[in-house]
Amino acid sequence: MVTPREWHVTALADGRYRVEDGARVMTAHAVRDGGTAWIWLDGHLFEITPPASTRARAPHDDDALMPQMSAKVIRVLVAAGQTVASGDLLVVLEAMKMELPIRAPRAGVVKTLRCAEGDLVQPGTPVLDMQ
Amino acid sequence: MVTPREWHVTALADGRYRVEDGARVMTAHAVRDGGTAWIWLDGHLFEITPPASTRARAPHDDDALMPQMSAKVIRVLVAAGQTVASGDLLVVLEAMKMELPIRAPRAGVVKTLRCAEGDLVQPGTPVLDMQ
Amino acid sequence: MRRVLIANRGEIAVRVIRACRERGIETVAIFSDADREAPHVLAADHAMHVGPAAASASYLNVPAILAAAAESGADAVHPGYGFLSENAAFAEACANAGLIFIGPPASVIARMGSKTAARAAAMSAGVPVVPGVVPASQSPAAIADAVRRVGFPALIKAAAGGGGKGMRIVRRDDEVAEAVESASREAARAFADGAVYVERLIDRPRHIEVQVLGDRHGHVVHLFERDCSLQRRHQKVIEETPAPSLAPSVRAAMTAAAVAAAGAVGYVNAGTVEFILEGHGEDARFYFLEMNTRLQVEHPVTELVTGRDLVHAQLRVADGEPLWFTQADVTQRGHAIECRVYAEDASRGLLPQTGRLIRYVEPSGPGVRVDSGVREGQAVGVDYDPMLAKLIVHAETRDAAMARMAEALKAFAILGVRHNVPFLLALLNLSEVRMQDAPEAQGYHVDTGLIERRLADLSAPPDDTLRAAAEAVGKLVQGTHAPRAQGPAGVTGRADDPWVTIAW
Amino acid sequence: MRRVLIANRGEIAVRVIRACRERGIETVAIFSDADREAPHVLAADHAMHVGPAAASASYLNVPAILAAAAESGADAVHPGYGFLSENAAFAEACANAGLIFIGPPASVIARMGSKTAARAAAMSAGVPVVPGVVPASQSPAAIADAVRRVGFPALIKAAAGGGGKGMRIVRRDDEVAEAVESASREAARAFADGAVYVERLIDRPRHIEVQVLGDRHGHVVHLFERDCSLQRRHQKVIEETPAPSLAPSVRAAMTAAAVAAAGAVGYVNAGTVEFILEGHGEDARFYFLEMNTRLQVEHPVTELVTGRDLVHAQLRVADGEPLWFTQADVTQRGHAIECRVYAEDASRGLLPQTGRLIRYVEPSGPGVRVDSGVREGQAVGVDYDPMLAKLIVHAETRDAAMARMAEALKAFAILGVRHNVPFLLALLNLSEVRMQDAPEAQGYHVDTGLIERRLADLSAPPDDTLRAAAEAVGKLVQGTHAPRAQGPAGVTGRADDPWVTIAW
Repeated sequence: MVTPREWHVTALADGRYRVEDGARVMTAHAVRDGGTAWIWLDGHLFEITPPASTRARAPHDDDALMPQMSAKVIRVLVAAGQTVASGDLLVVLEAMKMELPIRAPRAGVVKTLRCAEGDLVQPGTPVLDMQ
Repeated sequence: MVTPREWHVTALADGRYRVEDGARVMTAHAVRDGGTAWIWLDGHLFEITPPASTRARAPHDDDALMPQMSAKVIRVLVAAGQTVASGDLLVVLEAMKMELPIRAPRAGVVKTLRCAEGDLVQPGTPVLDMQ
Repeated sequence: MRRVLIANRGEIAVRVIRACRERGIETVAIFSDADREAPHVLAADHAMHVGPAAASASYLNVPAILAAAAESGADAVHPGYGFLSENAAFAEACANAGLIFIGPPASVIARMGSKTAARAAAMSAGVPVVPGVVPASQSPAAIADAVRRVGFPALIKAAAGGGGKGMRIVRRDDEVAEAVESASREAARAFADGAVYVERLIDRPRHIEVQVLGDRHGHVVHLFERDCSLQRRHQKVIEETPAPSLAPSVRAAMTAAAVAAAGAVGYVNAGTVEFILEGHGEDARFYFLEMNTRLQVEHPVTELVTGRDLVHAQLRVADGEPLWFTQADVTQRGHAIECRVYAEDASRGLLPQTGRLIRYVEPSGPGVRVDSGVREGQAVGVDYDPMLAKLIVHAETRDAAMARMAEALKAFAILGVRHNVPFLLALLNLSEVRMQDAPEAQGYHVDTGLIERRLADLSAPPDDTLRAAAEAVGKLVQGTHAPRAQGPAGVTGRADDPWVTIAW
Repeated sequence: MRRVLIANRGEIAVRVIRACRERGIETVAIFSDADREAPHVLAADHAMHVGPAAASASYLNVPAILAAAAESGADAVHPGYGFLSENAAFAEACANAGLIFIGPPASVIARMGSKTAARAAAMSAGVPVVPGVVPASQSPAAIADAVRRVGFPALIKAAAGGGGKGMRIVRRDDEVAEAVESASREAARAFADGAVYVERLIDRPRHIEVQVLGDRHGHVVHLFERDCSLQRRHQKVIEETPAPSLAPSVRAAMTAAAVAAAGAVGYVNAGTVEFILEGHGEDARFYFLEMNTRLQVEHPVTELVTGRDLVHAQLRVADGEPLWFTQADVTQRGHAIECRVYAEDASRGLLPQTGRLIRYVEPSGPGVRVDSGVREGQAVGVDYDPMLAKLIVHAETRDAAMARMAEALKAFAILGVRHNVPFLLALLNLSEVRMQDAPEAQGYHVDTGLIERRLADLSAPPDDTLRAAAEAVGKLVQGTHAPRAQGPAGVTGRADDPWVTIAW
C-alpha cells in the first residue's frame, strides 16, 4: 500500500530532480531507458515501469531454473526423464568466474533438457523444464 | 604558422575525443556552443570558430575603451571635448566587487561620452569615443 | 624505469597510470575488444590491443602482452591485482624479456602462491597457522581422508587460491565428495592448478591483514593492518583501518609476524599478509592465512591512514630505491573505510548484473576518494569482475568515517545497472557494524559470516513514503524524451497509481 | 545544535552542509534569485529564499536571513567566509535572536576586524607588527601626512579590510592623492567603513598564515602554517602547507605568536593569524598582518596535512565542546597544495568572465580533493565572486604534490567559460615555484609580487602542434549537432585551414 502523500517534483537542468513535500527536500537522479525510469533517491534505486507497458507474469517456481545473467553451462548433472528431489543440483553455470548452481525448486521429473555443457544460456530462458 | 601534421580524432560516447598522431595519444573534452567549439586539450583551452562564421575585425586601439564584461560605471572623470594623455584615467567601472579602470590608450581628445555614472555597460561597446 | 606497461584494466590500471604520470614515467595500456574506449585506455600515453574480450585471450594472454611490451618500448610491467599479478611464470617471462616486473621475484611469487608452501614458510618464520592437513596426494580419497583427520567443520582450500575461489566448507561427512570435486574444479579453472588442502574451520573469525613493503636491499616494514571481515561469498565488501577493537598487544604481534613472514622469504614489493583472528581483546589468537604478493584492492585505506602512497612505493622499490622511511616513521592517523561498489543485485543473492551506465555520477568532497575505471555510457559486461568502483573515506574517527561513507554512498548516482549501493548502506547501518566507538571491552561482533547471516536484513525495501516520492519522479521522467532532461519542468503527483515499481 | 542555517552560497555552503550532515545536524540553505538551483540549495535539507541576485539584497541582507532562520526553526548560523562572516553586528544580531553564531563572540570580531585595533592587540601580546602610522584623522590631508611619515614605498590599507580590497601601494608623492581616495572609496563600498591606515611596504614579502582553533573554555591550539604567497591583485591563487624552506625556528616562533595573539583576545572558533615574512632562513623576520575570525578559503590544505576537519571542529566548539586534542597531538604529514579555479581570463589581465558551464568535469583520484559549488549547465554570472572550485591535492612530498596537482588540473575539463586553469598550470611550472625540493640554503624565491612580475610568462599560448590537434577536434565538433556527441565517429584532418583559434 502506497501512502497517499503529495510530492512535488521539479526537473533540474542536469538530469537531477528536486523532490519536496513541504517538510522534506531531496534530490533525485533519474533517467528513462526505453519504458523504464531509473531513479536514485535517498540511497535507494528504483526501476519504474508505467502500467501500459507492463506484462503481467505471476512469479513462478521455474524462475529458479532460469539464469539471472548470461552464463556458460559447465556441467549438466541430470538427464531427461530423471526424478529429482527438491534442492538437487541440476546444472552448474559459470559467469564472471563464479559457479552458479541451478537446483531443483521442488521434487519432480526433468521433462526436457534445454542446454548442454559448453552452451551459453541467457537470462529469462529456463535451462530445463520440469514436470 | 600551423605545423602540418596528421592528427586522427575519434569522438567517444561521453563528449570526449581521442586525439592521436601515431606517436602520442591524448584525450580532449569538446562541446559546440553556437558557432564556437570549446576544446580542453592537454591543459589548454581553445575556442574555435570556423572561417565562414568569422567576422574579420582588425585589433584596434579602442579595444581599451571597451569593458571586457558587464560592469557598472562608478566614476566618469572626463567630459566630451577634453584633451587626454596616454594612460589618463577616463572612467572607473565596477564588476564583481572590483574596480576596473578604463585609461586612455593614446593621447587624444574625447569625442563622445557613451556612459554616465550608475550606467550598466556591456562588453564590446566603448564607454566613450576618442578622436 | 622510463615506460611502464600496465598489464591490467579497470580502476587499478587507472590508479597505476596516474601514479606513473605523477612520477614522470610514460604509460602503455593494454586492451581487449571490449575495452577500446575504457577509461584506462584513455588515461594512458599509449595503448596496445591484446585480444578479444575473454580475459583468457587478452588480459591473461602472456605472449600478446609481452609482444605489446616489446612493440611499445616498455621497460617495465605493472601487473595490478588479479589477472597475471600472482603468476610466477609471467614474472619470470618478463624478467627473461629484460622487463622490470613490478612485484617480487618469480621464486617468491611461486612460493607464496602455493598455500601449502606459504604455510610452511610462515611456520618456519615462527608465525602461527591454522591447524590443518596437506593431503598425501590429490586423489579424492586422500583429500577426503585429510578432511576427516582435521575434523568437522573443515575448510577445503585451493593450494594456489585467492579471493575465495576454490574454497568449500564441509560440516558433514556426506558433503565431502561434492565439495572436494567442486573446489578442485573451480581451482583448476581459476588458477590452472586444482590442488587443494584442508584446514580446521575457525568459526566466526575476523579477517585481518597486514600491509608490508620490502625493498631490494633487505628492508621490510609494515604499514599496519586492515580489517576485511565484511565478506560475502569469501569476497571482501567493506574494508577498514585501524581494525576496530583490536587490542594494541595483538596488533603489535600481528604486524611483527607479518614482517617476519615477509622477511623470511626475501619479500620485495608491496604485499599483504592475511590472518584470521579468533576471540576478543588481549586473548584473541591470530593465524596466518596466506600472503598476497601484489597490490591489494583495499590498499587505499592504508594509504589514507598512513599517508604513504603504495603505488608510488611499488614504482620506487622496483626501480631499486632503498626504503626512504623507517618503521618508526609509519603512523596511523584517523580512520579509513572502503566500500566496493559492484554491479550486483542484493535482492537476488547478490548476482552480478550487466547493462549500460546510463547515468554515473561519483561523490566527492572532503575525505572522499573514488578509485574507478568506468564512466558514464559504458557497458558493464559479463567478461570481467563486476566491480564498478571503490569508494574510500577518511575521517578523524570511525564514527565520523561511517557517517561520511553513508553520505557519500547516497551521493553516488548509478543508473542503468542494478548495483549494491543500497546493500552497502544497509550493511553500514547494522548495529554490529556501527558500533559507535564502543569501549574496547564491549567487543566487536563482526565476523566473516555476518553478511550471510543477516542477508534478509540487508535487502529491505524503502518505505512507502520514499516509494511514493520515487513514483512521482518516475511520472515526470516518463514524460521526457532525452536521457537528460533539457529544461526545468514541474509536476505534482499523488503517486498511488498501480505502477510497477521495483526498488532496492 | 540541531539545525544550522548556512548564511552563504557556493562551495563553502556545500562544504558546511556536508559536515553538518555527517554530524547528524539538519541544514537550512539560503538562496537568492540567481541561485534557485545552485548546488548548495540542492545539498541542504531545507532552503529559504532571501532576496534578489545582488548580494547586498540577499546574502548580506541581515533581516531576511534572521527571518529565514526563525521561520525554518534553525538554532545556529554558520557564516562561511566572506559575506557576513566577519560582520560583528550580524554576530550580535544572531546572539540576540537566540541563535548560536558559529564563530567568535561579536566583540572579538569587532576588535580583530579593525586592522588598527588588531594591530594594537597583537602588539600588546608581544607579536611583531609592520612599522606603520595610524592617521590622526581620516581626512585626505591627514592620510597623506601619515604616508609621508612612513616613507616610500608605503601601503595604504582599509582598517576594516580583507582580501586585498581597499589596499594601495604608493611609491611616489604624486600618487598619494588618487591612491588615498580610491582606497577609501573601495573600502567604504566593500566594508561599509572607509577608514584607512598606512604601513611601511615590505618589498617582496612572503605571506604566511597560521591556523588556530580556540574553544569556549580558554584553550587555543595552532594547526601550523600555510604559505599563500602566490597572489594576484592581493588575492590568493595557490596556497600550500608546509611553507617551503621555512626554518623550523621561524615556524615555531610564528605559531607561538599566533597562539599568543588569539589567546590574548579570548579567541573562540577556527581562525587565521596572517603574517608577512621578510628575508630567508633562520634570519627571516615576520610581522603580524591581520587576523581572520572565520574559516579561511584555503583551510583544506591544513586539513589534509594535519588530519583534522576544521568545519567539524567549528561545529563542536560552537556547541560548547572543550578541545578534544592537545597541541602535541597536532602534526604535519606530507604536503598539500590548493589551486583556486576562477572564471577569469589570463590573457586579458585576469578579468572575471561570465557564461555557462556547458561542460564541467572535475578531476578525482588518490590525493585529489575538489571543493566546489557549481555544476554542469550552471550560469556563471556577474553577481558573485568568480571562483568556481578549489582543487586541493595531498602527497608525501612537495614534488609529488606538485606533479599530482598538474595532472589533476589537466583532468579538470571546464568548457563554456574562460578560466584560469591554463594559468595555474603555467604558474606551477615557473622555476621559482617548482623548486624541486631544493636544499634549504638555496632559498625559496616566491613572494607576493611574483605573479605580477611574471605575468607575461603565464599566458603563453600552446605550441603549434597542440593547436593543430585542437583544430582537428574542432572540425569534428563543428559537425555534431548536440552538445554531447551521441556515438563514435572519426575524422582525419590536416588542421592547417585558416580557422580562427583562440587559445590559453
